[in-house]
Amino acid sequence: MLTMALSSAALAAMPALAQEKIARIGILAPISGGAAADGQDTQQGATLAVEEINAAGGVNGYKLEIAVADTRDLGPAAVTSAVERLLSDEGVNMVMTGYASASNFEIEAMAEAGMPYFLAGNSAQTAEIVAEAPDDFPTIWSFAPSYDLYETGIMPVIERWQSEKKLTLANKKIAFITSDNPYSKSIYEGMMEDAKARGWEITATEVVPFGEINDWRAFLSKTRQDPPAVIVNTDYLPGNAATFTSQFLENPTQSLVFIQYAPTVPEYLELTKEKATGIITSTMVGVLPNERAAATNKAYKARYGIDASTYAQALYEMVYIYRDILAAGVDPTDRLAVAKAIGEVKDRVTALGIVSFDPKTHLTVAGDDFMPLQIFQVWDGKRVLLSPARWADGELQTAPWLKK
Amino acid sequence: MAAILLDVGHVTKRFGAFVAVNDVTFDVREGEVLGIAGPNGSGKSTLFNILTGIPFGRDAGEIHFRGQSVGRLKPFEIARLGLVRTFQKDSDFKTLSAFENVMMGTWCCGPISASQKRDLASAALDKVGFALERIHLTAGDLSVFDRKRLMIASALVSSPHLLMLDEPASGLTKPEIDALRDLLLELNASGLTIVVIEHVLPLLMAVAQRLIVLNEGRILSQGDPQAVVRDERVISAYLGGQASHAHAS
Amino acid sequence: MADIIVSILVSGLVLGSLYALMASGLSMVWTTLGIFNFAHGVSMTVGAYVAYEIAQRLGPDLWVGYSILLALVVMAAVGAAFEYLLIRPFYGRDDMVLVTIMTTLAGLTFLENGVLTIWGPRLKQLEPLIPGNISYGLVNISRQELIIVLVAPVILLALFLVLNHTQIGRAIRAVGQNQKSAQLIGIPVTRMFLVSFGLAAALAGLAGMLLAGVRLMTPTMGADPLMKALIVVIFGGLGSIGGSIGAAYVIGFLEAILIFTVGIYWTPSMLFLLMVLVLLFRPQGLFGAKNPSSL
Amino acid sequence: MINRPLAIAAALLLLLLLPLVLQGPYIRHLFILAFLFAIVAASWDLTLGLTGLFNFGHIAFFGLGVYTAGILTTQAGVDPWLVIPIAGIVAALAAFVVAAPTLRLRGIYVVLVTFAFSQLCLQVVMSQGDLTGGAGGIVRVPSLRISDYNFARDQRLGYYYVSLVLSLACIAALVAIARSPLGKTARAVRDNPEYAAARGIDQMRIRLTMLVISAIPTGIAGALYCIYFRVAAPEVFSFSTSTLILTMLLVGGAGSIVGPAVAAVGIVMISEYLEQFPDLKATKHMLLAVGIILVLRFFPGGLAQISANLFARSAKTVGATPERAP
Repeated sequence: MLTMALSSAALAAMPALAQEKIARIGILAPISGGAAADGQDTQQGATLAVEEINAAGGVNGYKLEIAVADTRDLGPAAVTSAVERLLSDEGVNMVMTGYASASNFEIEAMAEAGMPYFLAGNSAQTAEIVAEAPDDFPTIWSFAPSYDLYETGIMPVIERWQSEKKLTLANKKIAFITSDNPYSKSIYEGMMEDAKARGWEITATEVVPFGEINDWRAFLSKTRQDPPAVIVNTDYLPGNAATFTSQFLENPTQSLVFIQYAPTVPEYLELTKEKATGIITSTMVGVLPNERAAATNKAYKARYGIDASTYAQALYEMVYIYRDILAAGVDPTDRLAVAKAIGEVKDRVTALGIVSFDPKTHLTVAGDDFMPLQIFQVWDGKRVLLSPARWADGELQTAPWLKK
Repeated sequence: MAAILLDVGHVTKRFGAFVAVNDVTFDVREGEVLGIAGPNGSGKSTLFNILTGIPFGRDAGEIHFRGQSVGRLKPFEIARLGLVRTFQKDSDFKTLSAFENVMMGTWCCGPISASQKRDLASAALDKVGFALERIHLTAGDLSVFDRKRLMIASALVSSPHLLMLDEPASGLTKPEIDALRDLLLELNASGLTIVVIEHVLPLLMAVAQRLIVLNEGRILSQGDPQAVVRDERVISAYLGGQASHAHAS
Repeated sequence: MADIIVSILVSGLVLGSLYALMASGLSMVWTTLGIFNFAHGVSMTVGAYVAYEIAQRLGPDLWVGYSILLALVVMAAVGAAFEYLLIRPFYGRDDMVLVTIMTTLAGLTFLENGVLTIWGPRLKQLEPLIPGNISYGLVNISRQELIIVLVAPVILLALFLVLNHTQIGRAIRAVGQNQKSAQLIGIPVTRMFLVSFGLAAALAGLAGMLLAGVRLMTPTMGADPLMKALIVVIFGGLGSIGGSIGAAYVIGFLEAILIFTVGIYWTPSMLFLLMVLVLLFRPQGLFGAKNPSSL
Repeated sequence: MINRPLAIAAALLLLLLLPLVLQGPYIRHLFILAFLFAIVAASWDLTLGLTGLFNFGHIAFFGLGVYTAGILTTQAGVDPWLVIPIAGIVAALAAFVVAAPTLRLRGIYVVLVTFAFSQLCLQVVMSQGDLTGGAGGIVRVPSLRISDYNFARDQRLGYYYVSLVLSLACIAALVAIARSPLGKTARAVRDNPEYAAARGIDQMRIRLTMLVISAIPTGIAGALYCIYFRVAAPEVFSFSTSTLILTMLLVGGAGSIVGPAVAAVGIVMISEYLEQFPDLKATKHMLLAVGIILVLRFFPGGLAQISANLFARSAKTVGATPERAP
């Protein structure tokens, strides 16, 4: 058995056929296990880009190739094994992922191996590892921007709608619920802080465990005791968001409903159909309604039969960034040069925003002219971008359950 | 008359509505061999079980061993007092070697050294006539008789005050039963008090000085073995029931 | 306040009905075979996906009619095959309890990944049998959930009648009480194992189909209900099907009450803690007869 | 005929030289993982296989070791070398606590209580986010160092030897315990609990002792796991981790201690081998499940039985056939 594993590892590491130069991209993704849907998007997004690039004749004499490593349940053993597998593959000189683990702990192994690592996972976790000594992590770059804007960017927009008379709120009360994971919880805490500072009264708060939640009714009943003008749910799982939506609609209060991130996922729209009309959501790693995103989505849908999710679009963009680096003449085996070139990407328009990197944190820069905080409203099974104005493709409308 | 070793007073055991042992009173005197007979389901094994607490205790009644009440003790504590029993079935630790099986008896010996334990085990194996060349074989691979001898040997290791044997002859051949009889007589002659439950009446008649016959959970008759077997009630209970099966193997 | 009490009652009833469907099968397998089936939760998953597949092929309109029956038949076959392949070869072995824990775990892995392979990782949903909500006074409930609340007792009553008043039901119970005697009086014991596994899988499958109309389907959707069924079966007493059904409703209401009082966050911990306490002080369960350590 | 001590010596020598022959961190990493799981599987076997205690919460001791190491090194600045033994002690204490309610129960009830205990540990870890990092876990756990030598930067050579030595030591200790009078008594309790009680054996005490002993190496393995991966993540408590280790245990042969340890190496390698075929996706887990069932079906005693047959074939043929009663 051992010899089998060894020999096939050796096979995988064998240099590609001589007549054609290959630049292999390692993809970390949960192909099996509970997060397999994201893993599928990650893999397919990258595959689509690679196929397109190769069909166009490759780049600078190289054909691109993908080596996928399954991070399974996202546990340390599975992730590290997947990382080591890619690192042991001599043809792989670039690794990309949507996310490979809940904590992004694999960044350290990548940095130690000097492997260019391009990830779109939770940027707060990435910053926690990288920001203290960014020079120790020259090869690590995050496609996701800092999430700080989530905490301070949403309440002002709601207040602006109110002052612009696009929205009438019965009171200045707000209720918050989150699930217990670092991403959701920091948004929950930050937004709550911001709301308090702006003079909002918080009527109900709850933290639910991270994972599948089938019953939101307890929290919803609590909100009904003193109906707030805004209900915020920062849990990000699409399935939970769909349940939340339908249970809210069983007996809706006169409240604007905000659900973090999940409604931007195509599946949410598919599952809730017209039911979700009126729901507000936000993301900073989301697909903009720009031409680039539309073109990618069209190609993706033709290839895979489903809409391209954020991770699919993100990986597609990452591969194209890599292509352009090789096109500029950088040797793919010169890992430091490749990594340096990623960090030097500036004002690049992508489906998710305009990409430039912050050398202090190795995250993409956040802001209306960079990676924007996108605020959407769901309408008739589609997302309508309301903010930032630069990209907006619609106006806020009054949700069906709200009295005009 | 010899001192009373085990004093059993009015013990009762119920399983739901069924009374397995019903108000049984008897005693065991130092140095004797007491036989307990009775048809299947008469409560013999249940009586053993409640005396030793394995796997369950009595519902009512008093049990005193060497003057001490054992009713509240745990099974292993009763064993450590010197009231040691064997079982009719499952008579081995099947993955341990023969020698290791016997070594398990040393838990009743109190704090003694490992070498003393091994000496006691060897002596016990010798006493029951277990062939030396087989002591490293796994118990599960041994013959029925060998396993029975191991169980007796493991009981003898700690020099118990009372040895209670639950149908030691079941599953044995005629010559093996004879060997068993000789062993029991020998043990008794060296001063060991024995209570033996048995179907095989000839064996009981050969070794027991007193006999108790149980039927439907009650003592039907007790006393001198010859007198007991001539008791009308015993004959009808046995002949009506199991006499023909008395020699099962 | 009144609306909260009504909400608790409604959610307790819905949860209790689902748990009862799950736990009765788990308990029946435990009673007849003496094994704990860790793959019981995944039967629910498979049931939901099989129904989904049938609805996809035959169209959702047929769904109410024979599609459910067809899915139930498929599930019964899956359950029987499971018993035949993963349990039967190990019957009578000394370490059977241990080995069947492993084989049912392996079965769980196999089926869960099978579902993932066949139907993919994406969330899915069955069309509800009847869409929409019902509001009556303070009661707000989706029609699908109302169906669950109404159907579960009917199914469980049918199970009760089958177990008590049909020959095959009596045979199953006889096997559960005493295998040797059952064998002696001519009951085909191994066939009863097959039947009881098939029946249990069909019950779990039904729970899955009903649930998939209100919640979303994922290949791991059975994991949480398995845990709940485990708690229920312990509360009710292993080996008591009636006890399990009673306990299912008790746990359903308890969970609903806990969610409203201590919150969702601590509810699972409290339920597990409660389970440990029940095991300590009443290992035979709340409704079970006093017969612990049957192993 | 194969000479057993010679075979063991050869295997050990091979393990010592292996990382020098096979360069690169990948294969070393696989062995490190295998060694760590070998400790957990072998020590779990001490209770589940050898003592017959249906302990299904063993993974909790492992997880506690992981989190003890994660919390102490990152929040209290304890040296990573030091947390390895501390984690063993913490796990042993946890075993003592869980034993109290467990040992009065039998059979499937023990399964349920111990399983509930491991679920409870997971809930606690998830809910105490300030201490444990909740769902995200604890990152930036410091790696082992000897003065200036950093184990994180040596292509995993140092960790290979640390985990090899630790696992050999733990397994040797476990084997010694299994062969000691205590281990034999534990087997006696498993084989025939009523008979054991009738010979004055206090089963509760034996089971308690074995449970506590088995937790120590498990906690140690957990700590090293955390320090090696430099993360404490809640997945260690998961059902799939339990299933994986249980597979090693049963495929290796319950009660044989060494069998599960060897199976750990084999299963890590097989499942990694299947990763070479990315197109298998989830079906690789299905293949493994089928493999497990086939092993259980046709080799009830697992690897230990196969190897026993191999080593003992000559001895058996000599004629040690036991006498049977006529």
